[in-house]
Amino acid sequence: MKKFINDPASVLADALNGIAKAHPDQTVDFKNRVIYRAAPKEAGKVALISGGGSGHEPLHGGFVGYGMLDAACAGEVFTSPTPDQMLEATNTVNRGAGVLHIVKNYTGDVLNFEMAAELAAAEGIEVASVVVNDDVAVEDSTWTAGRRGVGLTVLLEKIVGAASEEGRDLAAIVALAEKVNANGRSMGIALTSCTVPAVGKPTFDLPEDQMEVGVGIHGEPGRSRVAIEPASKIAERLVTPILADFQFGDGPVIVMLNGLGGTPLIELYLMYAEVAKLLEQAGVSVARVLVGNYITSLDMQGCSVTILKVDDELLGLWDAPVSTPGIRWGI
Amino acid sequence: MKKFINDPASVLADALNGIAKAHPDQTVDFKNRVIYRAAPKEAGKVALISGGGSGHEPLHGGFVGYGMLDAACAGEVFTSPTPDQMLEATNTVNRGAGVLHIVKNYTGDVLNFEMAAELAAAEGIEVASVVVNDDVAVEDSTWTAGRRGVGLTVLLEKIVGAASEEGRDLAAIVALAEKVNANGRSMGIALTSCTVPAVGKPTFDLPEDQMEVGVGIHGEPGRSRVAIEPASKIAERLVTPILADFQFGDGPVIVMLNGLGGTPLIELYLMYAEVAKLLEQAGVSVARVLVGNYITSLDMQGCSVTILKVDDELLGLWDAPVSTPGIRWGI
Amino acid sequence: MAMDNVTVETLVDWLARFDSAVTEQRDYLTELDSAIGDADHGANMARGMTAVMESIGAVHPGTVGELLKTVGMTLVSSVGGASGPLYGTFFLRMGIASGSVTELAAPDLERALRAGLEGVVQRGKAELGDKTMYDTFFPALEAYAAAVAAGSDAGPAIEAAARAAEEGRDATGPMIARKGRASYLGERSIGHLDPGATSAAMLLSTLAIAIAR
Amino acid sequence: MAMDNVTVETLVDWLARFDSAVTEQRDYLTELDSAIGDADHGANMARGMTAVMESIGAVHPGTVGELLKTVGMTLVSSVGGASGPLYGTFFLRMGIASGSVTELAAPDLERALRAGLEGVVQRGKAELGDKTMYDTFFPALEAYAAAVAAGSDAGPAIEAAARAAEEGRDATGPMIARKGRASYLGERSIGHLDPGATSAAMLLSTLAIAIAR
Ligand SMILES: Nc1ncnc2c1ncn2[C@@H]1O[C@H](COP(=O)(O)OP(=O)(O)O)[C@@H](O)[C@H]1O
Ligand SMILES: Nc1ncnc2c1ncn2[C@@H]1O[C@H](COP(=O)(O)OP(=O)(O)O)[C@@H](O)[C@H]1O
Ligand SMILES: [Mg+2]
Ligand SMILES: [Mg+2]
Ligand SMILES: [Mg+2]
Ligand SMILES: [Mg+2]
Repeated sequence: MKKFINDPASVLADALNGIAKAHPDQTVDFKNRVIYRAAPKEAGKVALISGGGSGHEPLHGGFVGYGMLDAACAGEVFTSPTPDQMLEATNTVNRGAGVLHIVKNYTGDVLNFEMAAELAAAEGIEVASVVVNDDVAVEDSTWTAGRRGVGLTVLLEKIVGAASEEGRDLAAIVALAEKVNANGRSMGIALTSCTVPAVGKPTFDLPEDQMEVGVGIHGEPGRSRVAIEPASKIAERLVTPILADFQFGDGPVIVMLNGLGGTPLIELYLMYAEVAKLLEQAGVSVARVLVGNYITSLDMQGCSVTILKVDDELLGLWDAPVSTPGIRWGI
Repeated sequence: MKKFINDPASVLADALNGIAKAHPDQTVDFKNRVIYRAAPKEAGKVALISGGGSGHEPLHGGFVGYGMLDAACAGEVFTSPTPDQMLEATNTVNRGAGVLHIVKNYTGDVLNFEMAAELAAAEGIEVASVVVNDDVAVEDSTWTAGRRGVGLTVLLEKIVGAASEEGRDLAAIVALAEKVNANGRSMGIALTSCTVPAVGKPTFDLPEDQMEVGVGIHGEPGRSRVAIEPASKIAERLVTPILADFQFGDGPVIVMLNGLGGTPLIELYLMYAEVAKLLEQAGVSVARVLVGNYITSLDMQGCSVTILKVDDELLGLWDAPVSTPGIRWGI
Repeated sequence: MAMDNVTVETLVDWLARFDSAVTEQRDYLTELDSAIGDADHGANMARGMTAVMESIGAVHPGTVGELLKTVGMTLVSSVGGASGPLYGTFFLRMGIASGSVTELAAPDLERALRAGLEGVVQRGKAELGDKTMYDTFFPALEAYAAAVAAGSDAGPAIEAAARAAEEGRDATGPMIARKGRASYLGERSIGHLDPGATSAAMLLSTLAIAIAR
Repeated sequence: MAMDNVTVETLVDWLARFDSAVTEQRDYLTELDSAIGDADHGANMARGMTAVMESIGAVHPGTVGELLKTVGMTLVSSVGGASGPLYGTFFLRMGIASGSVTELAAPDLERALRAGLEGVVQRGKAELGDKTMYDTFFPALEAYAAAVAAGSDAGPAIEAAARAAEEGRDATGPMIARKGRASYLGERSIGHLDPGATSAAMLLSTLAIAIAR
């Protein structure tokens, strides 16, 4: 295993240390492993919390800041954080208008956030949750733990974050989050496995000429394993199941071409060219684009595509000012 | 070789295609392989051009935009672009106040930009050049092609870009660029080699327990090869030679902890924590920080540290608004 | 005190043995989780049980209820993932069901285990055959209950439970996962033991050993 | 026309042979550049010579000057890197020095080669022993000049030059690089042939073959 680490056991603590030092606009509660905005939002606005296992950076800590999250709870690598972290964060960010928990659909995340929400409710805080489940790689979702939450989480945090800055109330925020979740889909592919620091070797073996189609963001094996193909074919494997799963009509859509951590930007641009071509052919007009590493899987080489159908409301919220380490514009 | 590509021969063209589709604020001249701002800057302002081999994304194309570059010339992977590209870009961006060529110190880049500058001068355009040479890994620089230009290029493009938006004249811009170049130093380390698409295998072999100290950004082997160490020791190998090479006093400095393409953000944050600790111990105060992939070496796993001593002038220019795909704030 | 009632000391001994087991089998559990999950089950269980041993060492719980609730709360707040809330709830509910006693007779232990397992189902909604820890726990509890109903003491009953647990664990091999992370694999999950079912079998076998001492 | 003057046709044949050589030896040149550089010299030379063959095919240059200037300009605008301006300048200056003639006598070719090499030095500032293409070109030109001074025709003279070029190339092995990318390696550059010195030796040997035909 080749990694910049001191000790597999201290990866999270050490990385939080770097985050705290790199970002003066954030404060880090090292004990509870929560990343906060240094300047809390005004009283009377709904607060947004997310969190999950570490190893997906910039998600979620990198999206804490004006126009996006109020706090992010960091779990161990690929392991959901615990209810006490979430409860602490919920208490801290509550500005009297309630707190939304943004949860990616994994059993661990759902159960831990659920317990946290129960505890917070018992303390009299108004808490609501949205569970993001955008991954079309999971086919038979009725016979599974449901679809996984992946790239759409980034777009949802941005859009719902903008709405909370506008002052919308918790019910409206929940409805908006559900709307985003209902209108977005993702699909990912890996050229290599990632290596969990505490494990020290790749989670799965992938021969030099094979790729894993439909991977999640935790080094879980994907839907199928096939021979490596040219980028244009790989783009089809990503875009086709997304378009088959949801009627995007002629758009407009926001597209994210996301790198899984070990793939350089030049390849992501190359992939985006292919994805854009397919969307053009399908008659789906693209309104906004993100290309880069936004929700990663440690050092995995691979990428994912997320497509969200938007209307004027969502587009306006997307364009609203945001200032986080991971995404920044208009401010 | 595991890469998202269609054909090793078309990597650059295909990636430029994606850049053009992803960034409506840029226009791409595919024939000449030049990336421009979609909205040229006002007449009477000095224009800035850079360029170099591809494979370092977001450098340079990702830094074309308000407050930074006016154009970037893209060469083949790791190969300097040619004088005709540079001449075309120079002609196009010239707003009557002269053009600065920002050149990284490699024989190829220097010679090609030199020829371009001669041709542009022959056409009556006022052209000046700054050659960035910040890499302390190159020790005996009098007996070599000089020090390489690496991470400082990003900081220089930002700072000089802000000055050109202010309307400073070419002589002032050149002096400022020289000042930045004189006050910054970098050092890099690689855990793995990169793989050039046209070659199809790693440029150098690095055993599983070894790392390459003092690498450049082209897969050139480094200064020495040593056993892999904990992040804290690696940080010393990066920071110590930089501090030994230049008197940073008590700062303030801008620090960039840069990923070489294949290293995920969680490890970069972890490394930054160690770098920050060393700077603290050395009594150097850090004013601004960048952590992320800014100047990469294809899929190489590794990182580099750049430290720039700043004064109020440089800090003001650093903080000035910038809007490019790679760096964005204040706007 | 009846000879083979389960005392607080026995339960502490159990926890210490379970701690050793998951720590020693950490890499094995992780390997199982690599095949059909995200390669953290070993780390999760080891981290959780290390925290448990620390917190019961610090608190010295006097009653079964106190002890098991401390265990549950510690697991909930130190493990994360799916196994944190599930194992945490298991112990919490066992503790609540046991109350302020210092030992459990065979039927008391059955009641406690049943409460724990109900908690797991309530949280995780797993059904038999979903390829989860439930596939270990359920047959184990059945075997325990049958033995107690037949007049067994806790010792022999929990030995029967541990054997049933191992069979339950082994039965997860050919199953298609329908809950948790492995469910995303669909048919590709066939042929691998479930990591949680495997750690749960360790939980039962270490209890059997602790009671036998 | 003197029997063994070098005609435009011979020069075109030379370029075609050099094109074949760098295309066939592309991987070898890249391998040399991997060891002490950035693994692109093979791709650079192959791309450049492909472009050269295209542009002279399109333009059909009639004079030596036209031909060699076209070659130089094409290399400058299609190669990039260090070798683009250096090889480009070499041919450009050769072309300028040759002028509007249709063939070169042995001393004309010497003048052209010398002008080309002066251009390379002016651009790249290399000195003997810096481990660059100059270490191939310089002894080759010396050998050519000595042969011509001794009364040789172009054929035998360029054969002597090609042999000297190969020796010059081989001599780069033990050198420490002092120019170009390999110079960053310092002592670690010892023991590897310089890629540019190697392609330059091919340039001379293909010229010798073309003239011998
Ligand atoms: N809904 C559920 N009900 C019962 N057990 C479950 C459920 N989901 C997952 N599990 C158990 O949790 C185990 C995985 O635990 P662990 O790897 O620690 O957490 P995670 O899956 O979050 O990484 C599985 O092997 C399975 O036995
Ligand atoms: N200053 C110089 N003078 C003469 N030749 C040089 C100089 N610098 C580099 N070279 C030659 O260029 C060759 C490398 O060319 P190439 O790999 O195509 O370009 P780059 O080094 O830009 O990747 C070296 O092997 C060397 O022979
Ligand atoms: Mg997990
Ligand atoms: Mg090169
Ligand atoms: Mg797991
Ligand atoms: Mg080279």
